[in-house]
Amino acid sequence: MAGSLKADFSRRFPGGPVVGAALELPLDPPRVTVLFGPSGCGKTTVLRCLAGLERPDEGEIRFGAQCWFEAAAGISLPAQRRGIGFVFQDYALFPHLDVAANVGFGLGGMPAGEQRRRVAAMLDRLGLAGMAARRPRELSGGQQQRVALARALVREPRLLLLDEPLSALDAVLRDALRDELRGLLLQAGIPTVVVTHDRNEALVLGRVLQSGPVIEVFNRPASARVAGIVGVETRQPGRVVAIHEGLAEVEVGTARLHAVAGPGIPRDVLVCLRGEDVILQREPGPASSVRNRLAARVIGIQPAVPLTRIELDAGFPLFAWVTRPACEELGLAPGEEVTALFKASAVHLLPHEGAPAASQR
Amino acid sequence: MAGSLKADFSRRFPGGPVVGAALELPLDPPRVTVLFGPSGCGKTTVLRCLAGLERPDEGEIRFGAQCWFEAAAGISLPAQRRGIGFVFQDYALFPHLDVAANVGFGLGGMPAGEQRRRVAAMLDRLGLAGMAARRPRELSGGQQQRVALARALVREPRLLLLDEPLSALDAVLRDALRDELRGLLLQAGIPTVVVTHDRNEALVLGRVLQSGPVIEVFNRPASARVAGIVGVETRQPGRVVAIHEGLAEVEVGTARLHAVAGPGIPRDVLVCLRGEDVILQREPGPASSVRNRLAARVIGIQPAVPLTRIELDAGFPLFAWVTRPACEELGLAPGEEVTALFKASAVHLLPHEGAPAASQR
Amino acid sequence: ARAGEITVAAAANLKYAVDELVAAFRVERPDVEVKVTYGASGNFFAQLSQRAPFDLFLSADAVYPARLVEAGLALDDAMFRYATGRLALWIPPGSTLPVGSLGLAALRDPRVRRIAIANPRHAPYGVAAIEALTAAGLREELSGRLVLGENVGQAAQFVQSRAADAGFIALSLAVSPPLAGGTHYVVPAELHAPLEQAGVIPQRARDPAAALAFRDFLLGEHGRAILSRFGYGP
Amino acid sequence: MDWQAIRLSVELAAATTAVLLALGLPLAYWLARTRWRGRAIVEAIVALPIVLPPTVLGFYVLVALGPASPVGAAWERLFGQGLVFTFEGLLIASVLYSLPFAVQPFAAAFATLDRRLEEAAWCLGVGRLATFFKVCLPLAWPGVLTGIVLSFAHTLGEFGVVLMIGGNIPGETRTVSIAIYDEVQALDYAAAGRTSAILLAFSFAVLLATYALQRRFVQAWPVR
Amino acid sequence: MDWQAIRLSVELAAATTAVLLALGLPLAYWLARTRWRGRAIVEAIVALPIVLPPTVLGFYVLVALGPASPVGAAWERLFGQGLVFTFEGLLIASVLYSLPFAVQPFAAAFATLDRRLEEAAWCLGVGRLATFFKVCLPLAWPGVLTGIVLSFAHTLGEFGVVLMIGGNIPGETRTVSIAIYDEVQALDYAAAGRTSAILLAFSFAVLLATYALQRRFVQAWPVR
Ligand SMILES: Nc1ncnc2c1ncn2[C@@H]1O[C@H](COP(=O)(O)OP(=O)(O)OP(=O)(O)O)[C@@H](O)[C@H]1O
Ligand SMILES: Nc1ncnc2c1ncn2[C@@H]1O[C@H](COP(=O)(O)OP(=O)(O)OP(=O)(O)O)[C@@H](O)[C@H]1O
Ligand SMILES: [Mg+2]
Ligand SMILES: [Mg+2]
Repeated sequence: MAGSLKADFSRRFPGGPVVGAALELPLDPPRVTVLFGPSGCGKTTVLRCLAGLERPDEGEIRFGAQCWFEAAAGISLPAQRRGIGFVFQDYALFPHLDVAANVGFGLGGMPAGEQRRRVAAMLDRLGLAGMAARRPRELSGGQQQRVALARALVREPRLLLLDEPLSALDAVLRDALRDELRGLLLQAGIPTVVVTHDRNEALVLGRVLQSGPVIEVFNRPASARVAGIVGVETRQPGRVVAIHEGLAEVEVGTARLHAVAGPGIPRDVLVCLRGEDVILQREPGPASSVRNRLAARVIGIQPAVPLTRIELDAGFPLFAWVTRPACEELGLAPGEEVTALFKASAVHLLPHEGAPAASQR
Repeated sequence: MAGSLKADFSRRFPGGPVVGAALELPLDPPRVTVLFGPSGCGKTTVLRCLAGLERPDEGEIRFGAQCWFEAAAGISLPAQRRGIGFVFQDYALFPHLDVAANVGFGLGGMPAGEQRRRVAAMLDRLGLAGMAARRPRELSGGQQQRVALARALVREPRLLLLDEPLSALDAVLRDALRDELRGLLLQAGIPTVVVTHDRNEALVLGRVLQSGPVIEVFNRPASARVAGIVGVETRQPGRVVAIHEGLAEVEVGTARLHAVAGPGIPRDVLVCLRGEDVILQREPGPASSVRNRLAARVIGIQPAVPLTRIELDAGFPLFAWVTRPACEELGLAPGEEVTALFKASAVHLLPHEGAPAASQR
Repeated sequence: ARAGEITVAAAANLKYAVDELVAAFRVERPDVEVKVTYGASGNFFAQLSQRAPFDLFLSADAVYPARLVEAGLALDDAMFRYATGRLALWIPPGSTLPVGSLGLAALRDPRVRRIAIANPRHAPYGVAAIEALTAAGLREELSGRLVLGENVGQAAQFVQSRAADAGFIALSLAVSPPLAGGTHYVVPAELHAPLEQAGVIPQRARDPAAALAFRDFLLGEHGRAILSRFGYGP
Repeated sequence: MDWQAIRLSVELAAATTAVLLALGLPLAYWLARTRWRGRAIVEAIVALPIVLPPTVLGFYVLVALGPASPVGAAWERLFGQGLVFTFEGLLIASVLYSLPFAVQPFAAAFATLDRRLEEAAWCLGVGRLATFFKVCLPLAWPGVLTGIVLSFAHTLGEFGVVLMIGGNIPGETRTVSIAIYDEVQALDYAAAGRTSAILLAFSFAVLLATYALQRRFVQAWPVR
Repeated sequence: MDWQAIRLSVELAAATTAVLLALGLPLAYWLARTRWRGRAIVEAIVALPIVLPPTVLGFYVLVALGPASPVGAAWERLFGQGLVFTFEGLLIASVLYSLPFAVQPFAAAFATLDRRLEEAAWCLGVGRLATFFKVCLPLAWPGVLTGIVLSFAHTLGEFGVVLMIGGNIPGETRTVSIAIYDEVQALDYAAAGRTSAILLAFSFAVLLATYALQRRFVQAWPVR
């Protein structure tokens, strides 16, 4: 399949927000694209518009050479003919059909034997063997979610839309299914758009919308908003005081940082830094390739899995993630003095538009 | 409130599994208890039995001095009179009522003004201000989940049952709400049982069922099953070859490990080790307090957030989580030789009952 | 094979008389099959106006047939009188109302709380009942006790079920087997206008010859004898 | 124009509908929720009254409620007045005859309710009765409205049972449907047409208002 | 015993129900789904037939379908036979009169369906018609069954309209309800009782079987 899925549309809810989307996803090779965004920002709405369940007020959607939607021309291909698979946020299983019939629902044209074979294989694959004869209401939440997934996958659609496909699953099963899902998608060669809140899911499954490969987005969020969403803990307004040789010197609170500066950096910036890029030491230690080396005081310690979150005062609020053994070895405790190290390349500068970034949500 | 919530019951589904529970939660001081378990193991069923929505076939439930359920005596206090708050896995909002009416639904006996004030305060607290007049179908999945939470919290119940209360929320909001929720629960002094798949949620919110404080469970899972659930990456069968001075020597694959040994350790054990307790170095380095020091070869590298997962061959499959900068500094790549360090106290030994632990789910 | 088959639309009060007429006719003309439909004359009129497939219409009065003739829906533009009905006051078995001795005046008895009549708005026997009560000087006094049936049959049912204590019905009904157990008083003919019953052969009759044959049998000696046995006057 | 008859009909229809709501809603809710195996028998019995022609049903009811019957006799002892040929008698007969038109749609609506919404209400400390009124009834509204409309409209038009039990007494038991019937029988088509037109116009106005207003409710339904 | 009449009634009830399903399901689905503001008008009109007394409605239908009417005349030209006083005429009148008993419960059932289940079917490539039959109809089943039962039972018992349009011609248009009516009118209560008992027993058996079988379906409902 050549070409790309191009969508550029907006949907107004009377008395509600306007949801807009502009995206272009190459179909060849098929990729998994991740839609990331805070609760209520319109992710489900975008999927529904792509599926043909919701009609945008403006814009167009094309899938390769085929026009799926064009507001100006009044074109809208019905959902049935878009050849998609959709996993709904709350599953939408058919309550009157058993699991096998739910999964086989979209295989109408196929010989019965082939149908049965495929359904059984898919149930097996998703750990649902033995539940073929149950009704949805006799399944747990996670089992229901897997049935919904099976129902969409078994048809081998030409575009897969997944709204939080793994949210109801426990960690182990989610890890297993995430890999399974990636395998299935790669194998079947199905371009996919996934809505997820789980950063690991986003990373394993595909690239984040509108911003290139996943790692890129996490490191270099395009806006303060995205920075917040992908979980960049430290977001502080700063002022660029000098730039030379591609390195900016930035004043943040009472501290000075070095950061790799892209072209056209304004004076007022938002300094973004991920907690796991910060290394803590007891002593300042010898000089090295690490550019930023700040004296800091431990303010708070919050144990979490797999890392402990350390809140620091380094002239500005700074967060670091450290492993538990490191935390113990360093004897970290509130009030202790440490040195925080991080590379200039780990600091990401965003234009700052006045509003404090922390309240951007 | 004195006493404890004591429950010991089982529920048989005709044609389905038997769900059993035996738990005792102290009510004073109020605690948050986390129910952890793989999809379909019966977490929702346990909550429903506690709520009085499902009738166990056997056993009893007592809340302090009050008997909620006793199979033998045919006693079952109706849900209305248990004074609980329940957040359903799929919200169960009233579709015909707006958000304010949904949240105020349980405040019947209260003067209208007081009711309004409480609802408004709760909506504000959960980031739902301005949506009071919307109907549930005009909300996103995450917004719906928060309304369900508000509806249960606003009544200040004497026991709160939460079925995956934050699963539909994005990372930032989840972090914020998790803290908010903990604050609310501590402040209101409401004993709570939470079902969650999110390990961080479990850690922040409370202690894991039946096993003492949270950290304890994560470090020292009581069974191979729990180990799998809480995400102990390395689980390998081993054989204890020697024990002295509380330290066991264990043969795993072709390697030998040291582990802190509790009393009554059998010969055949399951060796459990968390990835973030493993430190990687290029050179063996000087001797230190670290007991285990194994030569290993990098097999695979999977970037994730906030850590990168390293798969190693150390004579047995071993997993480690390292920060991205460390990964870069060490120049880790498949085939590279490294040294893996971990303390004897980080290795957890479980009795091994024959079946390979990895397939225990 | 039968020479003919006719469907007769007959007023409900004729039920027992016509059943016997048909049986007698069959002996005389075994080649003609006669089916009878009983019902409200008003309904038959409406249906005949829409060319219902009836071959003979025996109305409970003379008005409906006249209207059909007027509308040009009757064969030969002719209607025929076949009987004169008699009004009877009927009380159920076990009732001790002295209708035999007091006649209509027995209705003054306070035990008579409900008197059933056919609806005078459209049923000829209802009109006659009102006329009789008026003539007897009882109308003012008794009008509050009247209940109206759709026809005399329903008036009889009211009494039979004891919901009403007495009822004005057709004499033909009062002497019919189901009601024979009760007591009846034949209202003197002078107290009401004659209850002329007439019929027509609809213009669209499918078998006018057979219909004419049945009409002639009805109007003939044998027919009149049967009718008079069921309480119809000439 | 027989305004009395029209008023009586509307009163009878309203009273019948009210009684059917009071009796039918609990019965329907029970039918929809019970797991008792004999449920189908009750459901079948509820539907039976409409299988008989109304006049015939009316006749049997007449016999059953008449002064000779135990019920009628007891009533007369209690209230000093018979049951038949009174408004109360009409009401009983109408309720009996319209029962299926109310109970069946009610029960169908309750059967498709999402039980978890009820459970959610219980967990909020709201009693079963209050839950019924605040959750079940609004959610089953389209079906409940159907039952109300069918009962009300059908009672307006009902004629056979009402004639039999009521005795067509002007101002007491002559409903508008009997009045129209009488006019048609008397070949007074003009009067019948006028009365019918008024009845139809009135009914249309009531129905239209009902359906237009219920749109507000209905919008709540399709749980997105 | 008038077996002919019983057979005719069952045939008429079955045919009426079939026609009402064919007409009523699409109409009801449209009513439940449309956002057109005039919808309430259509809903009100659908309910109107039952407001009139059956005999009177029958009278108007008789005039409307009679040989003098355009419909009746056209039918006669086409089929060489009038419409009134035939089975076809009866069927048309029955359908008209029972329309609300079918359409209203159908529409109420469709109105409470979760639209997202339909959407899920569409996304699986299943066309609108197939989705209707495989998703909407089974999920709306309690309401649809209510409509079927009410139409069927009501047509069995219907009497006024059928009498007027059919003319009570033995073997052709005399239904069992008219037969019972005639027997009662003839004060032949024994015969009326026998025929009623048979009609009731038959109906009860059919209804019981229907409700007992539908339990299987109903179990699918309450979406846990
Ligand atoms: N029918 C509607 N009327 C008005 N507003 C609506 C309607 N449907 C959705 N919205 C609003 O549109 C926004 C986008 O909703 P959407 O369901 O697409 O969010 P989402 O990104 O999927 O959120 P979540 O992660 O919480 O599921 C939300 O703020 C929601 O409140
Ligand atoms: N009505 C029922 N009939 C038969 N089996 C049932 C029924 N309800 C639940 N089950 C089964 O009981 C088990 C426990 O279900 P439950 O919903 O309690 O799981 P859970 O722990 O909440 O899972 P999840 O995390 O996926 O929501 C599941 O395997 C489910 O399939
Ligand atoms: Mg969403
Ligand atoms: Mg669950």
